[in-house]
Amino acid sequence: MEIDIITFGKISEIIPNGIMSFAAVTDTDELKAILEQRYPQLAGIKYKLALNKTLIQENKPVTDGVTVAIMPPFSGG
Amino acid sequence: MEIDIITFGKISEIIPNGIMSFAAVTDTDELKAILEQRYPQLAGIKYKLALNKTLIQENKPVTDGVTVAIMPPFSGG
Amino acid sequence: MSDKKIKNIFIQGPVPPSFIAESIGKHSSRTSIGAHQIFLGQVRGDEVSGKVVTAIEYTAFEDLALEKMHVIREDLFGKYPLTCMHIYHSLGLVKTGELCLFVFTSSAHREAATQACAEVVERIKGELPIWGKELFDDSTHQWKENK
Amino acid sequence: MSDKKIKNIFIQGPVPPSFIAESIGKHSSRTSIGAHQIFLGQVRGDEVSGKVVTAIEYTAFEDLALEKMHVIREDLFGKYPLTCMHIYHSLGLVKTGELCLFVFTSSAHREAATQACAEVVERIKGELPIWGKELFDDSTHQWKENK
Repeated sequence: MEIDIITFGKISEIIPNGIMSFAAVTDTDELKAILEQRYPQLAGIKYKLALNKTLIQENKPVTDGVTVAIMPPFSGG
Repeated sequence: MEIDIITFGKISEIIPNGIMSFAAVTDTDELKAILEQRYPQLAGIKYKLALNKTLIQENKPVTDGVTVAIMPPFSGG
Repeated sequence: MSDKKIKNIFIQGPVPPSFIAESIGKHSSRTSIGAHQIFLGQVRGDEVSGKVVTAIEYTAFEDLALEKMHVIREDLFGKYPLTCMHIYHSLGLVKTGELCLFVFTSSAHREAATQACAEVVERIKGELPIWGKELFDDSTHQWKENK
Repeated sequence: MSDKKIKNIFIQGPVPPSFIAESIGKHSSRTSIGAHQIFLGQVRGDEVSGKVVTAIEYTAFEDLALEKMHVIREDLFGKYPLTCMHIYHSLGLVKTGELCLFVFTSSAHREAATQACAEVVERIKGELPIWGKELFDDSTHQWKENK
């Protein structure tokens, strides 16, 4: 399956933006585990996910073609 | 004795600015009583006095030639 | 005693928005500042028993007000880590919709500027010998009272 | 649903002081306003282990930020009797000493504008997906972190 990954802040220096292929991912917890394996630096960073522009606070199902934003702590203002 | 009276706000519409003559005034409590007799409307207004540009919170001696400011509640800002 | 320079705060007529912009712009060279807090008082067109306020005419016991403002300024610089504090209050006529008070505090982090700004506005309204005469559209007036 | 008009808050580069003056001036026709509260964020020239911040480069997840800002705006209009609220945040490069955030709240009496302004600044910093990259004078950088 394919997931459109968009990254921000310091995570954009670790994981590039773009379509990424996965064998099979059922939910965001699984996606996070796979990403942290592929990009070990991610494991050391606090981050939040948004699915199709909706910020998620807990584990959610992931479907083919979804857009996932990976966001480190905000620092606007 | 003579006292230089300066008035502000709505009190300026009751008591004119200028040198005012008094028989003998020893302190500000006495001055207030005389003024409220001369200008009965003053008795109905909350006001503060300043002696020679110093705001006073309690009874103070009054000397010849002093400047007394009579000030209704502030309404700046 | 050391810093006994009394600054003027009074300006004749309303505070122009362009004056506020200039005042803000002057702070770009102070690179330790991270936060500015600004309070502006604007004359309201209040309706009082069918009459509408068209302007407020401000008078002050200027010498006493400036001395008191100096004390307030010193108090607040002692209490908060401020970089700057600028205060301007109108005298004379300020029409409805125009600005009569401009309070401007700056600090490295926002808490100091924010708290000092609110506190100085409160003290200006409560402690400075300034009076506002509300002028109505029928040429009558009433003296403003701060709540 | 009723009022689902998402306003843009982002401007490219710094907030010019003249823009602030224009924004203030536009409120002179709103004669129910008695108080304006303005918060400005300015980029500090912080020193970090011998290097000095010369600019911050801001990026945002814009769609999400604007939706979140809409929610914050609705929350605050529901909580305080505000007349207006205007928010502007920079994207791209903002040099040290320049302004990156402009928050502007207005109300009849000062309490609402003052409290809403402080609350919206807090929520902007905590809830909007915006990131600041601090650029140093030796061409290195670090990602800003809000405390």
